[in-house]
Amino acid sequence: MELVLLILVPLAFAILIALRPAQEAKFHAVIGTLLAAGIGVNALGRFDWGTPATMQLSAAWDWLPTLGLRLSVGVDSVSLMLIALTLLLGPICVFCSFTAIQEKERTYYGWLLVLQAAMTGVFASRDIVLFYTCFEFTLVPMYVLISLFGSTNRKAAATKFFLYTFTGSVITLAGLVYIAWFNATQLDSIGIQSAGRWTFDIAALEAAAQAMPANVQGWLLLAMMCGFAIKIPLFPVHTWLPLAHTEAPTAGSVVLAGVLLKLGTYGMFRFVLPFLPAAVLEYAPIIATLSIIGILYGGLICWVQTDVKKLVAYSSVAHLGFCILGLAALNTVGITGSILYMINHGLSTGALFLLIGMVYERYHTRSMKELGGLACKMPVWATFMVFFTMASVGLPGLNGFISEFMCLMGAFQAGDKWGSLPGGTGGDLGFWYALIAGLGMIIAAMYLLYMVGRVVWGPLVLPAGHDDHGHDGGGSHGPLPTDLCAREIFVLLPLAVLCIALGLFPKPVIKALEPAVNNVVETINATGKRPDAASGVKAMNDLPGLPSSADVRHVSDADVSVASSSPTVQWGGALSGGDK
Amino acid sequence: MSEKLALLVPEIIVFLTTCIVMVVGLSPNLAVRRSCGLLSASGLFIAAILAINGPAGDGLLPGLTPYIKAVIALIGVLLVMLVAGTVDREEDARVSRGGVFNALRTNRAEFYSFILFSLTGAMLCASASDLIWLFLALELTSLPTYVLVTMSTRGTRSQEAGVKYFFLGALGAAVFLYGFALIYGGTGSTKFVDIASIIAQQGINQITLAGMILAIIGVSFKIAAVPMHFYTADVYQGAASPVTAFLAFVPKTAGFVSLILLLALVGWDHGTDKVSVGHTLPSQLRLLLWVMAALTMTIGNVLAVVQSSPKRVLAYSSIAHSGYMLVGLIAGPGDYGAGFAHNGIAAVLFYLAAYGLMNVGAFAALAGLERRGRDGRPVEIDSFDDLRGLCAGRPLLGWTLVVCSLSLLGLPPLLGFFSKLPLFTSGIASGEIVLVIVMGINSAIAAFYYLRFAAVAMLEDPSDGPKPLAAPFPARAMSGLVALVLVISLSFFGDALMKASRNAAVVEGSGVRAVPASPSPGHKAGDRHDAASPAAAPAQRVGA
Amino acid sequence: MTIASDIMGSILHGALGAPGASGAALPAIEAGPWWVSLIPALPLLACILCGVSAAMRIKSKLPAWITVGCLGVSFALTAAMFQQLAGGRSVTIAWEWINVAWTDSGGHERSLIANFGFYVDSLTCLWMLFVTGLATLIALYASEYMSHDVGTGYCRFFAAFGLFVFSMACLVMGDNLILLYLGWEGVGLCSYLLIGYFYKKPSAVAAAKKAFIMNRIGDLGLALGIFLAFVQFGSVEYKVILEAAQPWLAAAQAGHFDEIPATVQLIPILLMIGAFGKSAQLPLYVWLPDAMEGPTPVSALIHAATMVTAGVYLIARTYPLFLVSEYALPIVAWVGALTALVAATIGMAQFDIKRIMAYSTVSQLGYMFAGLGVLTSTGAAFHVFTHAFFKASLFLSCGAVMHGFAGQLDLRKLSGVGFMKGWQFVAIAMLVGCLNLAGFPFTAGYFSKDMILAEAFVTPHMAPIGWILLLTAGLTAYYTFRVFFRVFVGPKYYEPGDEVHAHSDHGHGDHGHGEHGHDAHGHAGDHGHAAGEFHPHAPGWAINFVLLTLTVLSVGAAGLYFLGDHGGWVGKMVHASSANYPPIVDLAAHSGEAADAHAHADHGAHGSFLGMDPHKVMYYVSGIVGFVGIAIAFALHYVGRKTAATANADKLVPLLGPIPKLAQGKWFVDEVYDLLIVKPLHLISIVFAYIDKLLVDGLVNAFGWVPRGVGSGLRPLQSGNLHSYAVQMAGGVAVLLLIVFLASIAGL
Amino acid sequence: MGTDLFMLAQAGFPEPMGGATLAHYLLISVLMFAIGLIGFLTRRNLIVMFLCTELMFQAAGIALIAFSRFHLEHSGQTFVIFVLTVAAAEAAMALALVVLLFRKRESLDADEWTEMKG
Repeated sequence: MELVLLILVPLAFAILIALRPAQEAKFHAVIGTLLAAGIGVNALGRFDWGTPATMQLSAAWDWLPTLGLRLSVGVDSVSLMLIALTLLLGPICVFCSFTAIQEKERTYYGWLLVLQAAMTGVFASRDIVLFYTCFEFTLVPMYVLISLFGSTNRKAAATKFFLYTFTGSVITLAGLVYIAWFNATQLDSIGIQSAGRWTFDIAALEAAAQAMPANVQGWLLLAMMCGFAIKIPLFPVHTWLPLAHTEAPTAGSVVLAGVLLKLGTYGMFRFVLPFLPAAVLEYAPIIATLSIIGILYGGLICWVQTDVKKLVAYSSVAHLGFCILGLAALNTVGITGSILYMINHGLSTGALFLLIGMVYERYHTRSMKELGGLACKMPVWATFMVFFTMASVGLPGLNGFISEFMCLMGAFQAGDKWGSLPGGTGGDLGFWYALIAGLGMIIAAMYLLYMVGRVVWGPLVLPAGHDDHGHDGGGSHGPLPTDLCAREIFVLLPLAVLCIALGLFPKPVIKALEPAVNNVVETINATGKRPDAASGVKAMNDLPGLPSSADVRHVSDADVSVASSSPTVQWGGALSGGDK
Repeated sequence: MSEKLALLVPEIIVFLTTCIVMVVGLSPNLAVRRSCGLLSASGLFIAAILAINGPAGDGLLPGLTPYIKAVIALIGVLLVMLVAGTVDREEDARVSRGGVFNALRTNRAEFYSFILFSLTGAMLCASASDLIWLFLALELTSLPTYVLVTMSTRGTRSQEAGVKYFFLGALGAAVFLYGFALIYGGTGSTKFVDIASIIAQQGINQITLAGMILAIIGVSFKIAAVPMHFYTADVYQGAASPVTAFLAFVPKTAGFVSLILLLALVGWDHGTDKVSVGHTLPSQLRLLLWVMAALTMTIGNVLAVVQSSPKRVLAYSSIAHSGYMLVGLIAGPGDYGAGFAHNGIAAVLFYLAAYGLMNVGAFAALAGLERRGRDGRPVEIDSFDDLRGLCAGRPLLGWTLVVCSLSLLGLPPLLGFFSKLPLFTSGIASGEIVLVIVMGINSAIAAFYYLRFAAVAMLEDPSDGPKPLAAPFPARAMSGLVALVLVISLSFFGDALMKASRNAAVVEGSGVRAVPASPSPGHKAGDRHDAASPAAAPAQRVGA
Repeated sequence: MTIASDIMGSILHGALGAPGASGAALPAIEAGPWWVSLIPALPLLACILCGVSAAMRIKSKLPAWITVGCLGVSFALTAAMFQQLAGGRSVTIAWEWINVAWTDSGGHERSLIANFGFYVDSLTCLWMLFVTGLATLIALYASEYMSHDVGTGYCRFFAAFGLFVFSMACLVMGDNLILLYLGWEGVGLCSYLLIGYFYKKPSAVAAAKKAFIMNRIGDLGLALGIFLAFVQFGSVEYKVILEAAQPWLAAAQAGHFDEIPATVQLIPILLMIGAFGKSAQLPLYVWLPDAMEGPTPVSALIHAATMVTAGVYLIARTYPLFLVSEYALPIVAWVGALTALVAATIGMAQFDIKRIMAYSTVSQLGYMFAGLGVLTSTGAAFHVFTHAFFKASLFLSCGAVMHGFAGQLDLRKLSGVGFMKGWQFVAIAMLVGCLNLAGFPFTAGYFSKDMILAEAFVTPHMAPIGWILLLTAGLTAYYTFRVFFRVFVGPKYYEPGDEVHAHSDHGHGDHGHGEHGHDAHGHAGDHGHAAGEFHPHAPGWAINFVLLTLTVLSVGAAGLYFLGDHGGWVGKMVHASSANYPPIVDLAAHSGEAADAHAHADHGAHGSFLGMDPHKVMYYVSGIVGFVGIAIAFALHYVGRKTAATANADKLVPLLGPIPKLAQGKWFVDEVYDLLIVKPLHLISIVFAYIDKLLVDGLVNAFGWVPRGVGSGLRPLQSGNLHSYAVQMAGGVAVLLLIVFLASIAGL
Repeated sequence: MGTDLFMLAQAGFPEPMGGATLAHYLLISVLMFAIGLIGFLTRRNLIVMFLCTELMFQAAGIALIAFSRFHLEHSGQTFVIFVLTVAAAEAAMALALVVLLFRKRESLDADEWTEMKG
């Protein structure tokens, strides 16, 4: 029930905000997000951490049962962690906007709450259509936030964001629907009694999808990645992100970096990995390669940016590359690291966006040519900036390190020669993948220190119109003091505390994630590498809809029996992916 | 005979209403004249209720009849609300200023009765069990609309729209009439049941095939499918917004019902069950529909992207929606007794209802606003500038526009998504993956312009200069409100509608179709049968 | 590979902690006392308290006293730990840090475990003793040295200082490689923060960035080494790794490296890259000289005594892994020797005394690496130990000069400082330090350097290294005493540096070089050489006390050499730890095959120095070399010197051709790196940025424009003309039918 | 396709009708349809264009009657009656429309009406 409340409470408060006068919007937003956070804490308490891999706090109602939909929610530890991140960032986004947003407050806070509800819904849903509904619905609030409250080029950015991600996810939907169809009718063809009834239940579809032949899984992988890769964003479909980040208001960037990008990675974890084990095993090197290109390419582009926000935005491309590399490692260390990365990136990059927003509020510029040496004017800000930069760089002791290290180690372990060593897990990645991705660590240090060196350290540079005597120079900061005010510190502190806590005491989190991750890894190893694929053979010749199988639509029984005599051909893909 | 009449009770009610309205509309008393709308709506409402509780039809899709009638009548109610005030505004004003009432100068009676006639025609399409009937019903649907378009505004644009619509419509009618003639020639019967059984027994001959092709092409004029779509934008733009809403729904529904009935004559070739009959959909027809579907959605969308008039955008988008629905038509009803998700016909029927609602909502926002023209007369708005900041200024109209356009875009969790989803599922279930992908990409292209509606209304500040006024007809806003509420609520509580559409999409045979003309034994024979139990389907097949 | 994993399996499952299984004599691991955790915790506490002081805007020396106090207690605990240890090994687990477990495909339970645990053996104690001890002393020194910054950067300085000691403690005491990595990067961060302490100075910021990035390059190697170690051994904990390498030692000593898995042999090569970065070895040494932008106490502690020896520690700690690798130790030896030589040549040509010290540090680190490479981990550790004291003392002396002369470090602008009032302590400390560094007989530096030199000649195939090191020793003596003769003796002369305003509350960096254009306060006009009013201020009690203590310690360190028979006290410490060499295998059995570099133990005396036993003659040889160096320095820089700026050496410069110019320009390594790596990379980045904007995003935009373009293209068909519509309809139908017809012919 | 059509056509009517077969009637019908269509596509005058559509309607009517006779089945003829009725209705509407348009533009040229396009 908590989960439903977590979705409904922000929605209810959004409606309340819409109905009440604008002056009250802030207040309701604070109450709404805090209430949601409170419910979230309660949910954390009610969650049985002894069995973190099972779906808990579940609830389900019929929803257009004719179509097989259910309003079904439930969380395992992975979902719950990400929900917790969402709920944490909720109040922070509200608090950080008090002075930045001066007009259309109702629109702003209302949509912010709707966004939170939608994001929570993504992580909580146990029904693919519910997932997709929330996944897509996040676009609208974000679109509004960017195009109303962004900076100069906001309309184009918002439109690009919407259209780009929408386009990709429609294809994802097609893939998911294909699985649902397979589950509903095609299981017969591989010797499993199919229910004949359509369902979009994730657990049911997971089992069905795993039973698909490898080449079908390959197509589905492509379809699903269309949506998820854009959302993540994976090179080369990342270009909406820098634009959207640069134009979005601070809270928008925080949510975008903190949670929205994680919808893609979460989708990969929840759908791609366990649903399509054979394809994942086969294509993991390609995904990993793309992620590594993203790491290096994104990082190098960061290095020549002059807009601080754009730099951090591109850094997300690089960082999420690590995250995907961890997922593509397909072993416990890598995937656990990847999930930790989702959380950690949300904290540290979210905080960086907050910090950039705070400077922007004061000086109305984000150009490194116009800002420099702020440490002497804003020491508290500078301290936080350096701190979160270091968290982002992956400094050990802070949160970023654990996840980055584990992602890289996961990739390293997955070397094809190392399956038999005690610490190796086998796979198609390995030394070179880890080495080249590891160059990203160096590049990350290069661009982030370049940014800190320009903005925080060095001689003081302020944009024209700001003398360096602080806020007495004509009140150009509005209501804000030269350095951070208590509210801003209050916004940053929880993130800083969590960065340290997750950096020094990650074990409880790791242990909570571990069973869920192990389930996925075991699924991949058990079903993706399954050599006894005779059961999948018939399906190969009997799958309508595949471009190659248009002519086998009227396959007769004779055809099936011929095909089943040569099982290895069909499972060649799976074998080559898994038998290294 | 009396059974047939019982089937026609809703149409008869609407017809009677038409008669009453024709008389009442000529009353010298303004209040009485004004009751035309209310009367029409009431008549339609009663018809809808009777249709819901009425008997199933006697054609190939018995369930289709009550469902479509009810949908047409109910959305007809909304359309009637929407058209309130379209005609006779100046005449009424003149009379209320003390002028003498002149029955010859009032158009209300004709206007409402034409609307009701057209609706009757569309309802009759659903009852059709015969080519002649279908032809007459289609003509009854179309002919009044030509007049409606022409008389909907006093400007030359309406007349231009009327002339284009009429002439091209006549051309289309000639084409499908010729098609009907060939179908008759190829089979020797005009009765659907007989035609279907002949085709099932003897296969389809060339004349029948040619007839089917011509009929499909001709009817596709009604649904504005490529290449019969050229008139759409001009006609929709020229007609008054409420009439445009009418055009986008009623002829299209009639067209799709006709297409379903026509295709049911040959059956669909790919139920998911490999041994079922109905494999008689010739590859030519299938390819024809496939190309039409792909082109229709693509061309509709890309043309909509480059438009600057909201009405033209909606017109082209209505072309695109026809393309989407054609996917369901290609997918067909799936196995006998297949679930909703497999049933492309059910998806189309559900989509029609949903599209009707969203369409009413979108046009309600346009119809709810007007400007003073140069001569002081109210003119319709037709620019995006007039929609700017609508949510702030006129929240009801604004949010109706936003929600309905997002729903038309197919954004979950709005009705548009849940009507597109069955098209996806049935498309995939019938193996049309490529078409489904094309459809998905088209949905994304559609986002270009639907997003513009939402953004203009929701996000932009009102433009400087004179703001559009609210049209003085609360019924228009009311229809928008109803559409708004339904578009949101049906996505959560629309199961009954889905169920109904699914029951409506069961293709029944005449009882003589179980002829194993091919290795696949037929299964569509036999009594109607509880379609909800899929397990019963194989048993049925064996029995057949 | 399968054989290897079988062996691994037996180690992991059977032999763990079972002494004698392969003759390995490492003592059993006990659970250490809880208070060991306090050794790193106290500096961290100091850091936090300094942070709190900063938040409370405390404008006193409180942070310094907090730091000194905490570090002092930490040192005391280290001493207690040393007492308690008694040659054993212990692990104290503070809390469990990383713990991931899974079941591999063979059904084995595997886990990645890294605890916040502290592994204590004699090597740990050795390092921690001088780390905490020196840190305490230098913190005391800094309390005075940094006094101008009270209220501005004081808290920041000591917070970073405390954090550094914490990180260093984690590095040294961590019971696994990942915790070592934490300390490794942590000291890098502190180094970054402290080099960039004068953050308004662009050069300081650049130097800090350079240090961090250069270190990161090494860190990548270290990380990969850790990964590989984990993959190979299934653990990152020393207790597993160190035992696991033992079975291959015999094969390694017999030269049978083909019996050792390539992965095992690769591990040390990767680890080594990290060590090269952290310890400023070729090719990653360039950051260290620049790091002198930081305050001098930082240079003394971090960039001379402690942090830069982390690389030596890493190699010593994982010495068993290096021993079983065919190429690892030779590479270490060669890199160390070449670094020693290159840095010494550069040091000879520099004029900034702090930079000279920095290059000497690089050079001495090279010695240590060479020592490790030539199989005398004892010598290396001993050199680390002695170097820590005398180099700290040297740096602090230079720092005192810098502090007193307003940042003046140019040896051409200072002369005879030792004869000025109040500078005697400094001069003595400097002299003792220089003697140590130059390897003057019977100083600590002499003994430690000698051990390395001797072993280099003893170890087969390593004689070239010995010769390089011997040459370096001479050069070292020369440039060390060049500084001493130029600055501390000779005619009294000084020009103050450009920090004459250092006493104002703007801190040191306010008048940095690049900022005049931006500094809105505009002191540019009045910051000139106000030499007339300038009086050098001699160091106060804290500085003097620390210098004196260090001098005593660096002299006293020599005594340690006699506290044991083989390498003295340090030798005992090293032998009791994993860095121990010679290992356990009886070489007699393999002596016939001992053709390889490693196949040899250091009592074997296989190598020779010009036919003599290096162990016996090296005392004299190195002493003589040192003497010669000092004598040359005396002749060139003391004899006949009239002014501060000129010396006899200047006459020699033209004779050497371009070499002095090149050496003064640091062989232009920075420039080469810039040209070969940084510039191209920057260019690539710019190209990428354009590619991203034009190609990748352009493609996306192009796709976005496709519907628009197609729509515009189709628009003319919507001509509005009834006729065209009819024609197009008919034409469209015709085309459609044609398609259908063709397709049905084609049999679709 | 073609051969099949002729097979069907050559079958002739059950009773010869002065030598004319179904094929002849269908030929006439197709020709009428084609003439109507071509006329519609080529002529500019609204009234002529309308007459062309009438021609196409009647072509269908001829086909219907011929088929009706061929099948010896009455519904085709019934169909034609209805077609004629509808055609009459359309004619009435067409004339009204044409008159209305003529009043506006004083012309019956279809090309006059191109205000809306694009």
